[in-house]
Amino acid sequence: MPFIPHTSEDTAAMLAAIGAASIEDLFDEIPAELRAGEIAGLPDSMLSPAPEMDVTRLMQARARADGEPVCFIGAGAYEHHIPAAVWQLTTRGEFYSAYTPYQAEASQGTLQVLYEFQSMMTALTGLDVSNASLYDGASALAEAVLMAVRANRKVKDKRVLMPASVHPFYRQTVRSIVRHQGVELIEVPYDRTGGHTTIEALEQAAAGQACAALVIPQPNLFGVLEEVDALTDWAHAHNALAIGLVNPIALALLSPPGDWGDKGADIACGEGQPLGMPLASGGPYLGFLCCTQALVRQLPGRIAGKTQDLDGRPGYTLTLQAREQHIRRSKATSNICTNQGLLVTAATIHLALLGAEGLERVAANCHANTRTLSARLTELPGVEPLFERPVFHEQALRLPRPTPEVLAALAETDILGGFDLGRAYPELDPGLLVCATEVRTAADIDRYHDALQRLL
Amino acid sequence: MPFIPHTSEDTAAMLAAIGAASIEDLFDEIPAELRAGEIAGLPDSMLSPAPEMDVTRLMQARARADGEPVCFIGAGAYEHHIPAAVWQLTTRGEFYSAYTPYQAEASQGTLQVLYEFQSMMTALTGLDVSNASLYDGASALAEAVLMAVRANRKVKDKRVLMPASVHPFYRQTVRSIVRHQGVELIEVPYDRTGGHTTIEALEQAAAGQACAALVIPQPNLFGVLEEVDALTDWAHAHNALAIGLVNPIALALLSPPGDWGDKGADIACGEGQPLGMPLASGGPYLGFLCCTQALVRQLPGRIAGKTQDLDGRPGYTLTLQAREQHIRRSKATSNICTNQGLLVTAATIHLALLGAEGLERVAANCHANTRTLSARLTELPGVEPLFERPVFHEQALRLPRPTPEVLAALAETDILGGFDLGRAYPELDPGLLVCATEVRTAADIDRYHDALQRLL
Amino acid sequence: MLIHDHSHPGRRAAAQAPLTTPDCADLPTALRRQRRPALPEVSELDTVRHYTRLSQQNFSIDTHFYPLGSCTMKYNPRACNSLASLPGFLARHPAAPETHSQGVMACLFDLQEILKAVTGMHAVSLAPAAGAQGELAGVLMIRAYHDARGDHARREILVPDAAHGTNPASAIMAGFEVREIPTGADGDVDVEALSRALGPQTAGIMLTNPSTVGVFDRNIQIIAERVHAAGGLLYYDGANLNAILGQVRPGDMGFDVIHMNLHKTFSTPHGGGGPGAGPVGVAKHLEPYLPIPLVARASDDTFVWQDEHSHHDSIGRLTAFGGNIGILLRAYIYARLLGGAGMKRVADYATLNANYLLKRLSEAGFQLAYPQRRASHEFILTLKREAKNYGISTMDFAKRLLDYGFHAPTTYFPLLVPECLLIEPTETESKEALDAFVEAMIAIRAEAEQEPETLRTAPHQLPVKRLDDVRAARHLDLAWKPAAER
Amino acid sequence: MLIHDHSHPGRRAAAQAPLTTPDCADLPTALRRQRRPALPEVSELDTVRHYTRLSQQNFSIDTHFYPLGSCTMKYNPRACNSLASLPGFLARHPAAPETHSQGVMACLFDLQEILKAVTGMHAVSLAPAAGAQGELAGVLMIRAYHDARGDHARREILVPDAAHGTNPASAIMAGFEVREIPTGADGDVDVEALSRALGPQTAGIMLTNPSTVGVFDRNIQIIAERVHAAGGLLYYDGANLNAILGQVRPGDMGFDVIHMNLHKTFSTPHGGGGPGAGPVGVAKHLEPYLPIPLVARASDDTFVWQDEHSHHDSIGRLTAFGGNIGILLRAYIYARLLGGAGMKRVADYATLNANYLLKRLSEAGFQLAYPQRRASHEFILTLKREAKNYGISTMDFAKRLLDYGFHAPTTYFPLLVPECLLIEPTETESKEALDAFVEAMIAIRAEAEQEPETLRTAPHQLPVKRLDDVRAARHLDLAWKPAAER
Ligand SMILES: Cc1ncc(COP(=O)(O)O)c(C=O)c1O
Ligand SMILES: Cc1ncc(COP(=O)(O)O)c(C=O)c1O
Repeated sequence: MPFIPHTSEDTAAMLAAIGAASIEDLFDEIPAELRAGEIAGLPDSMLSPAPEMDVTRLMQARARADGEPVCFIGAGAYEHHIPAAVWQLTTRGEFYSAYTPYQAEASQGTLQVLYEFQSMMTALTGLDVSNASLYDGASALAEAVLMAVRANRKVKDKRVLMPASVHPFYRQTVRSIVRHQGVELIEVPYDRTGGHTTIEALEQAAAGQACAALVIPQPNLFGVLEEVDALTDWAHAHNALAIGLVNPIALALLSPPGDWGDKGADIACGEGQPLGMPLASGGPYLGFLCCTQALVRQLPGRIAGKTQDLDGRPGYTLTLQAREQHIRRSKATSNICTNQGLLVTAATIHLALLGAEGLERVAANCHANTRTLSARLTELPGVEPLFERPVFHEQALRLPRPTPEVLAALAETDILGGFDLGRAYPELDPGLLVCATEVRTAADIDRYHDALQRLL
Repeated sequence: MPFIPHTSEDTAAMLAAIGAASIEDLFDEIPAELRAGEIAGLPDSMLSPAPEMDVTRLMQARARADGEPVCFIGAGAYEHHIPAAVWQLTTRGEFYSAYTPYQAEASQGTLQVLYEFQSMMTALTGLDVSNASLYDGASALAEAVLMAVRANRKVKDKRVLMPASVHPFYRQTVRSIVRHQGVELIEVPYDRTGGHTTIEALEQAAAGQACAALVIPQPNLFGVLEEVDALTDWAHAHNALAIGLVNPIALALLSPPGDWGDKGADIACGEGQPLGMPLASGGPYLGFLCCTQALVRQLPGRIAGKTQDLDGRPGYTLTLQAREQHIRRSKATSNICTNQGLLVTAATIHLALLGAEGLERVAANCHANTRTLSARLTELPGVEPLFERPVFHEQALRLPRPTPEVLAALAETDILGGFDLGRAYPELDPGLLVCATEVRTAADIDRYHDALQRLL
Repeated sequence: MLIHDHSHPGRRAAAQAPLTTPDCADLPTALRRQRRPALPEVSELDTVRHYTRLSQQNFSIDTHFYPLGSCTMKYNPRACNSLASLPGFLARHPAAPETHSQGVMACLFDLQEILKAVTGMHAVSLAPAAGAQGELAGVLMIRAYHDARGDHARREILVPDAAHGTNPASAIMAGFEVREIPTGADGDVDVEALSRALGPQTAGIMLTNPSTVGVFDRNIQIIAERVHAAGGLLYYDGANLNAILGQVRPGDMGFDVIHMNLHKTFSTPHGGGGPGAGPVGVAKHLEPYLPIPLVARASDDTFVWQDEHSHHDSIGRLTAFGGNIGILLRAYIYARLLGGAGMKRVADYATLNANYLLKRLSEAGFQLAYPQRRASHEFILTLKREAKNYGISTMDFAKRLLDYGFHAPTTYFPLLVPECLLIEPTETESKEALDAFVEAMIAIRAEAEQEPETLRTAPHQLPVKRLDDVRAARHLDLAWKPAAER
Repeated sequence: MLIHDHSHPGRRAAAQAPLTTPDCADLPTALRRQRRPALPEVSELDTVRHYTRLSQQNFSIDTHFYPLGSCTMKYNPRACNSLASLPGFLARHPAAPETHSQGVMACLFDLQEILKAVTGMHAVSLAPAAGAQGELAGVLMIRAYHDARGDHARREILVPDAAHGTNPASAIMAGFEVREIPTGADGDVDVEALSRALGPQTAGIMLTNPSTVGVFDRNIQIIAERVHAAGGLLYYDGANLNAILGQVRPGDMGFDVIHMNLHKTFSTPHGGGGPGAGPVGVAKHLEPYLPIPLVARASDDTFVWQDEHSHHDSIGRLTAFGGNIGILLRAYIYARLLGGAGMKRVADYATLNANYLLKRLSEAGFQLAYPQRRASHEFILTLKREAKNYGISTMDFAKRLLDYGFHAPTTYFPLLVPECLLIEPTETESKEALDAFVEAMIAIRAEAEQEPETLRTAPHQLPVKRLDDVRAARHLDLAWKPAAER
């Protein structure tokens, strides 16, 4: 019996102690007509236990089923070098198989990691406090929106300005999560020349009505850099909170939300995947959420705090739990319970190994590689940049042929050529978003160039 | 500077403390004419440090350079299922990066593992004591031979009977290691019909002269089962020590050396690779060596023993160190120092997970798979068993075409067809030794059959 | 010591960064960072040593018995980790084309099928990232269902008082109001109170069965009938399926929608707080609303994604991509290791262990919250007698268990049982582990009587002594700051 | 508790074995085992928990400063482990054809080249499994060289008294006699004594330089000249190259043959006792004798094995296959991470750290064995003064260091310095780690003066107290036996 240690003697002794004739008897409170004899409807191959050896063979076959394509897709998930130490440490049993640190004294390892993570995220974002993770970047943005709506004492309307330059999947996610709480998401169109969000577009979208918050992506989906200072100041001038949606690798080079405009953004959130998480089909990733001290009691999710033990020695514990569902129930700041703890561990170790300088080098190399890629591809006839403004480590291109066709043909040569912009932005059809992180080589880029050349 | 933590301030402060002007000065006792400025003669690509990212890319490319052939080679190295837990535990930093347990109190983890390993190996071999590893099976056999020669009080001649049915690489290794210590290795031919070592052959090889020891492989290179009881009794009757050379997986089903003949073998040794070590091109593997209590002081290598601490609590420590080179120097039982500790850890965990019953199942499945493979291949014209006697989990076949040609053609279809017997045994040309362990599927075997059919 | 305390200006793990910093002059200065973030500056060895040692300060399944009720802390098979981490799985971009995603999609499709079979539901979506997100998805589907029927008045979700805090919180996130239903003295939902609460405003009820008080609600069929009769739907909080796998199916009990915590029943690791995976299963009438993406099998046997383009009525996306895929893979591997037969055995032995522990503790004189009832996978003790007699709290008792080398059971949950311990041993613990736990409980009770101060100041054997939670909340210190900013 | 103490008849880690036991009736009964071996019967969780907890009872580089002289306990980069463990490397059978081995052979070939460049030797074989086997290979080659020239009288190997025990033991294994050469008061070999020992019986000398007393022998050129003049060869024990990488090459010093411990200088892990890798390098005149197998590059740029068929004069095979290939891969990865520049820096900073620690300890009043000399990568203190004044031994001092969270330096080696500590900090430790070690040394000396009993009964903070080695040797208990056999 895989993973069950009971010998038949154990079982017999235990049943005798209970005073039950059989294990079956232990289920006698379940109405008989509901009892299932076994698990029906499974394919035969899944009925009996498969030894680890067989499952290994199966999974190895599936893991290699799709070859080893070279990837130029970014759009919210980035292939970066992950130091070998990160996952060798993160998967140590004591991190991997621990629960949420409810018993603080027995969980100082996890708790200190959370505190260190919070410290690193506040350093990166320039804000005062951080929580200890949310599910992913998109759901973190949803929580940021809800938080802003709750926290804004000046504006009671639940109107939130959401630039169209935010990743379409993020906007969809926010919508799914917030729409029944009376939040109105107002889309702000991007500038067709610059690819960014202008003050004029904001004014038009707000149409003079008070808004609780403005979301400011930096860089935005197109890789384009937004005028974050002006946008933040505009928000504050209109009594809206400013929510920065940021890429943590970009923060190595770009102004942190805490420094935006005159007063700094109020909230920053985003996807932590670039900090040591493999692409892994999209998850598990790591949502982060930081804010100013003033907003801390509106922050959803777990927070670790530093305290002292009976002897006055420092220690760490979960704190401000009165915000959370297990104490506050229907009045909690969010329903989140299980979060992305193990990914927090990975990100913390990753950030320790990279440091500010390492992160900066990674960011600069990604940016330079994408610049090279873009330069090479735009040598080709009919391939040109979609937008004029400066970008960071991602480039939107216009193609001379339908993007799906081009991508399919590239995929046949094991090149994943980018993110099809036309699906979410029909007006940008045929548009393609490309990205070459620091792991892409000059040879990879040449290969892409040559393959595309053959197609056009 | 990879792996060097010194900041320039650190270096300056340290030099100042030392009173040296530069690091260069610290080498001032080396005659100037010997000083090398740098490492010359390296290719350019190896001059400067390569980031982990680049080395990762290089090694990934090399690791997949040779595809994923399906392997039917045994001959001393076997592909078995290795539970995922084995190496996840073994590579925990506290095992992986510890030194030999010289400070016992700070090494109870390693020491207890050694003691458990010794316990498991004595259980498997049926002998009293085990050391804590030697380099591999072949060098373990060399040490067993030297040990027997030292230990045999009745026979002073350093003559040792070595069946030709022992793996040729093992015989070569033994020869390299022992030949300058006056040991004479007498080859005992195998029976051409049975593939085993007969008493008659022994008698002839010994030619009436006293021998210090007889090596008894079980199974032998051909997979053939030797008449271990008769051989052991013969050895003892002739005042020779009996050295069993055994496969630990086979020991799940086969009589353990401690039970051979009337008195049992005196020494057992072999290759521990089947106990949780990947094929890995041949190493690191794990030599083991067990013996009777009477011989313990002749046993080479480290030994962990159980003892007590100041409070009377049990603990473990290296013991009988007076046998070893760091105490006994030129009078030591062997020169071995560093052994295969980490592999001991893997083997111990592997054996704990398999247990006697699991090991038995593995052995029986390997055996059944090889039986099936042999049956399928001998359906083909001209393919027939080389020997008549029963085998365990390996089968020697005669081919109708030169073995190198057949193997090369199979390799082109990514099948590694077996071990060419003709290279070491010209008289068996064209002979092939095949093996299908428990990891080979019926589909694998069919594939081999069909590929061979097309070639013949 | 924090990793920041190891920091030294200029120190680096040099192998981990590219060799050079290319020029980025094309990034406008005004948008550039002015000073470097205060991240630690440490060597690779510093880092490895620091986190290795930190890890050793945790209790975990791999080191301790961890009978944390409602959390299902069972063995996380190591193969699940290594096989889900095969390079082919880790390297796949979430936006890779289907042509390059068949391996992982086959696993996800199989897992959907397995979860359908196990729960008796009509369709499953793997998208939710954890239990609470599964709940949100579930109640959003209930809402979508009523809305689609124009039944807009159904704005109330019923939740038993024993329910997990995520239940009411999720209902609120979906824009519902929450009404609490009391639990009867026998641990079952008070059916009469429930009946009184039902009405045209009822959107549905969120139930856990076996409930969080550790018993199987025997009236489930009546409840289902009455809720349905009132026009409401039944939501099944399947965070804890461990006691019912192969024994009874939520679909058969009459539930319309269910979420499952794969990080409990399907043994994916807890990772010190996550990640999890909270798939949802639905009856046929809710299928159109399932969260996206889903995996379907096309007529040519290849796997295809279904998203907003094919599922117009979906409640939508819950994360940017497909949820916690790596965790789904681990659950799938676990399911294959067990097979259907093994899953049923999980419930058999989880239930056996819980009932054995219940029996032994009760015989040792501990007071059960529901003495007449069978345990499901877990059960509740109340220490109110010990609290009163010895002046100790359940928390004191729990902290002292840590000294004995046991993680404490869940304390003070569910809220309706005073001074309670919710104990869930799981099927992967041996009889000896349970017996040792009982001995520790008895020993600690003796200490409570003879030297209660030992409990009140526990733990004594851990890296830190009792931590001051009040201080943590009063003097908020949530992040290390460089000296200049302190 | 031993794993055997967790054993329970019938308990199993069921996922790890095949589902069935096929019939093996074809195996003759007489050759079959009569009863099962007494292996533990435990669950997978038992196993994981047991070995996880055991591991936590070790000191290691990943947890502690480990200044064990002559052992070079430096950081083992984690990438070396993961990249050497890529599936493609692990799956390769040692007898796979060259057509299916080019990836690993390329690495081995590169490593041979790197080691040649680093040591200044003409050719390298990677075959020896550890340092001692490299030594054996080296002296066997010396023997083969003399034998090939018919110079059969050369049967004596000279070994300094400071040499590692493996040196004389290896010489004996190769059939030589060993004559000891004294070390001078300044730590260099006594050249006059050496000269007197040389003669027609001299096969060679085994030297370590920097020597095991932690100094660079300044007379190496004179020694080389005299040994060569006498017809002997020079063997270099390169177990410790950490202080000379990129600074000085054994080939340039005049050595004919050398072994290297990749598990020290090239930072492959020690694994609690191994595995290692002990490649040998030789001058041109010894090339024919190199142990097999070797990797060569063919004219078509593919890699080919060289074995007994091409190398007739080889001293032969030392293990069944090509030695500890997985360790060689780790060393290769390490070498690539460092590059030539990084290797030189290793020696720079290993030497800096050793000299800094020497200076600080000497200023703190500890007595140096060779106060006039520079440290190489290591140096020796003698505690004979403390031993005499306070009635404690070096071992007591060492055990007390464990309580302070430092692994002890090497004690009582080399044998010629009484009450010695051989201290090797390595380049991967920071100044703070060294400073903290000095503080601990000072504090312990104060304890030795004020409360020597604390040292004599140390350690006090570890999982066990001082262990009784004498008892271990007297009452031999080397294996757990089932009750029936006890
Ligand atoms: C009964 C119950 N419901 C819901 C949840 C919430 O699940 P999650 O933590 O995955 O969000 C939990 C677990 O914490 C639970 O025990
Ligand atoms: C100086 C010296 N020579 C030789 C050896 C032997 O090397 P190994 O332990 O790898 O056999 C060692 C290491 O223990 C050593 O320090």
